[in-house]
Amino acid sequence: MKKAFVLLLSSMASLSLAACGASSSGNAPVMEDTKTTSSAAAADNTGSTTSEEPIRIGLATVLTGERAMEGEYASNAAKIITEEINSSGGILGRPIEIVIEDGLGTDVGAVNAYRKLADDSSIVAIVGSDNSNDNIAIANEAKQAQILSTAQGSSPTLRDICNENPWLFQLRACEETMIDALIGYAVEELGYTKFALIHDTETNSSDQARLFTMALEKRGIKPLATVSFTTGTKDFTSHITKMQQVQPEAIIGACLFNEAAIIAEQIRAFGMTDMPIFGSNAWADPVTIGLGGEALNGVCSAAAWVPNTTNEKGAAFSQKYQELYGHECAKAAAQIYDHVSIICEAITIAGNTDRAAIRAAMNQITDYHGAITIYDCSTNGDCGRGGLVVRIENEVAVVLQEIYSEKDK
Amino acid sequence: MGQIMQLFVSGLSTGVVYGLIAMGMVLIFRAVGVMNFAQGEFLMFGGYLCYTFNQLLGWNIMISLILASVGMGVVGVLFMRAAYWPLRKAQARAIIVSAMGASMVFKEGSRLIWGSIPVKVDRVLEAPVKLAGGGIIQGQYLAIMIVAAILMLFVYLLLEKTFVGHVMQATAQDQYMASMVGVPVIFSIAMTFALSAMITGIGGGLLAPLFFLNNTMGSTAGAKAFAAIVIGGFGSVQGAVLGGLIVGLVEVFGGAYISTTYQLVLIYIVLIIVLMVRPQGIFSSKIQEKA
Amino acid sequence: MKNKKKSSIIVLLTALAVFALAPLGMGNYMLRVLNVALITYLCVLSVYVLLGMCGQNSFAQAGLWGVGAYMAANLVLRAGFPPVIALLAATAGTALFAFVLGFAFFRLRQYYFTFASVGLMTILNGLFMNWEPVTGGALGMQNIPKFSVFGIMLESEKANFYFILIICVLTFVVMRILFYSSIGRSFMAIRDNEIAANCMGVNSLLTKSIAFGISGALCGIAGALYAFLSGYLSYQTFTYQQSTMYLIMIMLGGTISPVGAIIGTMIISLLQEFVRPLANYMQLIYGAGIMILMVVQPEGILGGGKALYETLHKRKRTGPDAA
Amino acid sequence: MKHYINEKEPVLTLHNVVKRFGGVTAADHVSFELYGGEVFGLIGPNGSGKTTLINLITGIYSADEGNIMLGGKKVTKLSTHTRSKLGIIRSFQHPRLLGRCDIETNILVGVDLAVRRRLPQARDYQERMNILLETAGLSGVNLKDSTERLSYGQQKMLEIVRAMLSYPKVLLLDEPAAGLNRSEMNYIRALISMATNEGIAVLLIEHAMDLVMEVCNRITVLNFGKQITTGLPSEVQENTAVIEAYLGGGGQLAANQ
Repeated sequence: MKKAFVLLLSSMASLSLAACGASSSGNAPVMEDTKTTSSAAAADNTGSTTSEEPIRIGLATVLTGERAMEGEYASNAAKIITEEINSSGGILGRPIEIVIEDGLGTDVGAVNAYRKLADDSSIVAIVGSDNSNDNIAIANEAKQAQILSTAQGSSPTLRDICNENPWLFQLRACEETMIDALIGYAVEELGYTKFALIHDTETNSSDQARLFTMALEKRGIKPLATVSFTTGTKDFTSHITKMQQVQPEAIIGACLFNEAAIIAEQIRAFGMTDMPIFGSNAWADPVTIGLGGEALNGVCSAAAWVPNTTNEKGAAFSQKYQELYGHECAKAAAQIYDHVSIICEAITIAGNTDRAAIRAAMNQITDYHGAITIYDCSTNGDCGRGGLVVRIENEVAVVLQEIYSEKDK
Repeated sequence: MGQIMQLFVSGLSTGVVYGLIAMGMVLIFRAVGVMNFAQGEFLMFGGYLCYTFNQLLGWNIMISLILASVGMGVVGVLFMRAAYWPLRKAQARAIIVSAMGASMVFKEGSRLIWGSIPVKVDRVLEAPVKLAGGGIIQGQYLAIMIVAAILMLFVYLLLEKTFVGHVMQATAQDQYMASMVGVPVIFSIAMTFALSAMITGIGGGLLAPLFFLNNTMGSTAGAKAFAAIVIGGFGSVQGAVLGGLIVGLVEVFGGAYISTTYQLVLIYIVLIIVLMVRPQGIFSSKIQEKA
Repeated sequence: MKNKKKSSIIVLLTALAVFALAPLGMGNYMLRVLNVALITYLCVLSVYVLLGMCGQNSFAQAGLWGVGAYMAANLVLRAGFPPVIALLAATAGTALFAFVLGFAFFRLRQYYFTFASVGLMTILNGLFMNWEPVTGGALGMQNIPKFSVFGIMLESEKANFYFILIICVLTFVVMRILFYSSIGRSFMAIRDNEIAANCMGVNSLLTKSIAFGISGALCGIAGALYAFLSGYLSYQTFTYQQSTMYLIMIMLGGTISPVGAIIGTMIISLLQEFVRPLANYMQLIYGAGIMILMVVQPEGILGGGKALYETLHKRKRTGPDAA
Repeated sequence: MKHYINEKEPVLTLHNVVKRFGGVTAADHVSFELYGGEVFGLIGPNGSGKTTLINLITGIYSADEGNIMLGGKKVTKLSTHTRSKLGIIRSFQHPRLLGRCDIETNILVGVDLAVRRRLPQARDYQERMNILLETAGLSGVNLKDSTERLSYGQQKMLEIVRAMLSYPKVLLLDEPAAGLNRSEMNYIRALISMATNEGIAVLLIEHAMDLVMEVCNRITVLNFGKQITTGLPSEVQENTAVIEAYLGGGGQLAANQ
C-alpha cells in the first residue's frame, strides 16, 4: 500500500522536475511560456517597422491579488510605450518587447518573478515594481544576476540601497525634495504652523511620514499630533478626534489611495469642511480623486504625477492613455513609461544589448526629460529629480509649481 | 463629552456594518455547521453587482440594490451547489478549503470583469446627520442602520413565522432528521445560502460608497465580521449583530484611548480574551458537551 | 511484509535521488522555487503534525514561520550570533513560544481553537508590520547573511538547495519516528476521540501543547532557513493568506501521512509557477483548480489513492470468493 | 462462582455522589464500594444514570456533591487522565478506537498508559498481549490491519484488551455485550474472569441479564439516578422495587427471566 503512494510520489516528483528543468533551461532564445506571457504587449507590435528579433525588457509587476491595480496600469503603459518605440523604428533598428511577470504582491512572488526574468538570457533589463518592499527584496538578486534593474519605490532607504548596489537604479524622485517643497509651500507661503499628521504604517507611507516630520523640523515645527493606522482601516473616527483635540491649522496625510479618499470624506463629514490637507503623492492620484470626489477639493499634494501635468511629454502620454483605455492615467502607468524609455535610451547609448554595457550606459544619462520629470542617473539612487506641487480644485489636480533640484554629487 | 458621543456613534455605525456581514455568516454556519470562508467575497461581489446596475447602467441606487440582492441570491445557490453540496458529507476542513478556492475565483473573477481600480456607487443618503447628543453620523451609515434593522426583522420573521423558515430551522438543527420527516434538505440549504448571500450582497452595495469597491474589499470587512461572530457567539443571529457592535466599539474606543496602529490587533486580542473566558461567545448559552 | 517495506524504502530513495539530482540542470529561478517549496514543506509538515496527527486546525502557522524568521534575523544581525546558533535558537525559541501559547489556546476545543489561531495570526502580522525596533517595521529587515557553518558559506542557490533538502529529509525521518512513538499515538488518540484519549491517560492540554510546540519548531526552522535564503524579511510574507495556503496544501495532498504534505506542497508550489504563462488568469485558474480538486478528492490525493488501492485490493481478495 | 473477600479494603468507594443536569438528577446520592477481584453489576432501565456514573468515576463529568475514593485516595476533583493514570480504566458503549490506525497502534496506546503509570512490567507487553488477544478471540487478526476491518464485536473486545494492557485497578465496562453474538459473549466472559483473577475490580453495566446474573458478585439497581437496592444477584432478582422499576421501564427483567 505504502509502495503505491511512494511510487506515485516519486513519479510525480520526477515528472514535475523534468518539466521544470525543461522550462527553465534558459538557453533557448525564445521561451515558449514567456512568449505567451508577453503576447499582450506583443499584440500591439503590428505597427512595427522591423522584422528583426525584438529586444526584450522584463517587467516585474503585480497582476493578481491585492495589489493588482499596479499591474493593470503597468500593462497598459507597457503597450503604449512598446507601440510608440516600435512605430518610430525601434531601438538599434530592432523592435522592443516587454515581458511581464506577476510578482503576486509578496516577497517570495517578487523574487520568483524577478528570477524568472533574469534567468532568461534574452532579457536585457528588468523594470521593478512600484513597491519598496518588492524592490528591496530583489536588490541582492540584481547584484547576483548582474542585470540592469530599476526600482519604482520612493523610499529613502531604497535610495541608500541603490547607491550601494551597482545594478539597481531608483528611477524615481526620492520624495525628500518633493515633500520638502510641499511643506515649504504650506509653511512659508500659506503661513501654517500647527499641523497634525496621519499616516499609514505601510512601507512607503511611513517613510513619507518621516519625511514630512523632517521637513517640518527643518522649519522649527513639530507636528502637534501624529496618528498612524494600518492599511485597510475604514473608520477614522478615533484618528480624526485625536487630531481634532490638538486643534491643528492643517492636516498632513501620508497614505494610499483608498485610505486617502476615506480620510478626506470623514474629515469633511465631521464638520472640518475647510480644513487644509497636505497629502503624499497618492492624494492627488486620479484613483483617489475618483473615489473621494469633492471631499478632496482643497487638498495640496506633493505628487510625482497628475494627469494634466505641465510636462509636455507627460501630457501627450496622459492624453494617449485616456483615449486608449477610457480612464485617467495614474502615476503607476507614467512610471512604467519613463522606466522603459530610459532603459531604451541606455540601450541606444550602449549600442548593443549586452547586459553589462547597458548598465554602464545608464550612468551617462544625466539629463533625460521623461514624462514625469527630469532624470539624472549619474548615481543609482534618487534619479528622478523632481515632481509637482498640486492643489485639487473641482476634483481636478492643478499644478501649482514644478519642483526640480540638481543632484548632489 | 461630545467627543465620546461621537466615538460611540461611529462605533455603533461601523458595528452595524460588521453585524450585517456577520449575520449572513451565522445563517450559513447554523445551517451547515461550517464557517463560510468566502462570505467576504459575497460582500464584494454584491457590491460589484450593485455597481454594475448603478454606475454602468445608470439605474437608481435603490433599484440597483434590490437587483444586486436578487442576483446574489442566485450566486449564493450556485456557490452552495458548487463548493458545499458535493462535500456535505466530507470533513469540515474540506469544505473550508473548497470555499477558499471559491474565494480566489470570486476575487480574481471580479478583477477580470470589473478591473482592479477601486470604484464606488451612489449613496442612499447623502448628507451627514447631526445627532441631538452632539455626534455626527454619515447619512450612508444611517441608511445602513435602517436597512440592517429591516433585514434583521425580516430574517427573524422568515425563520420564526413562515413555513420556509421552519424548514430551514429544522434542517439547521439536524439534517438527517429533517430528511427523515420529508424536508427537502437541498432546497432548505440552498435557501439558506441564498438568504445569506442576499443579506451580505445588500451590505456590499451599501458599503461600496463608504469602503470603496475593489476585489479585496471582502477580506478586510470579512476579517472583522469574523471577529464579530466569535465574540458574539456563532450560534445566533442576534449574537452576531451584537458582536458586530462590540467590534465596532472596541475599534473606535481602542483607537482613541489605546492605539490607532494596533486597532485590528486590539480587536483580535478581545476575541482571544472572550474565547478564553466564554468560548461560546458573549451572547450564546453554553452547550453541554456530550461525553 | 518485510519485502514490502524494503521495496518502499527503495522507491523512497529513488524519489530522493531524483530530487537530489534535479537541480543539476536548473536555473536560479527554478532552484529558488524549489527552495521555497521545500521550506514551505516544513511549514506544511507542521500543519500535518497539528491537523493530520492531532486533529487541531491552526491558521497561525505562517505567523510562527515569521516568528522563527525574525528571531533568526535578530540573532544574527543584532546579537551577532553565528547562523548555526541562530538557526537552532530560532527553532527552539519558536517551539517554546508555541508550546507556552498552546497552554492558553488549548483551553479551547476544536474550532474555538481554530478561531483563536486566526486571532493569533492577525496579531502576529500586526506586530511584524508595526513593531519597528524588533522587526524593522513595514520596511522589514535586510542584508541577512547567507547560512554558513564551519566557515563554509552557502553562497549559491544550489548549495542552499542541498542544505535545505538535508534538513527536510531529517525532519521527515523525525516525523516518522514521532508517528510511531508514544507521543505520536497520544496525538492520534486525541484526534480520533479526545475523551477516550483522556480515559487512556492522555493529558489533552499538555499533549496538544506539545503538538503545537513541535509544529512551532518546524515553522521556526523553516523561518530561519527562509531568512538565510532570502536575506530579506517583511510583513508581506507572513500573512493569514499564507497560512490558508498551508491548509490547502495539506488537504490536497492528504492528511494521513507526511507524504501527503510533500505531494500537496509540490503540487501547489509548482502549479503556481506553471500557471504563470496565464498571467492575468493565473490566480483564477489556480483557485478554480483548488476548488475542483477538493470537490473531486475530499480526502486529498493520498486519501483518494488509498481508497482506490483498498477498493482494488478488496476486489482482488474477495474476487475468488465471489466467483 | 468466585466469592469476594469482605474483609479487604475496597478499591473504589463512592460516597453520596450527586450529579444534576439542569433539573434532572442523574446521580442521586449514590454510594457503593468495589473490591478487588469482584464483578459489581450496575443495572437499571435506560436513562437511569448508569453511564453517567461511569462518567463521574472517570472524571468526564465532575460530581456536584459527594466523594469518590480510589484505595483511600480522594479522586473526586482529579482530571480524567490523572484518574486513568491511577488505574481507573473504562470501555465505551460504542468502541472508541483510533479509527484510522492499525490494531497494533491501538494496543500500544494501552501499553503507553502502563508506561505512563510507571509500572515495571509495562514494556514487556508481548506475552500478555498474546494471551489477551487469544482470550478475546482476536489471535487470528493481522496487527497491521486497520481497526475498520474488525467487526463491531471485535472492536469492543479490542477496547477491553487495550484497557487490560494498562493493568487497571478498576475496570469499568459499559455494556460490553451489547450488539454481540453468543460466541462473542463467551469472550467477554473470559476477559472478565481474567480480570477478576488478576484482582481487578470490575464494574459492569449490562442489559443482558443472564450475563449479569452469571458473572456479578453483587449488583446495584439504579432508577432515575437513585439506588433502589444493592445486593447479591439472587436478592436483587426477588426485590419487588426492582421488578416494579423494570416493569415500568419495559419489563426487561421479567422478560429475561
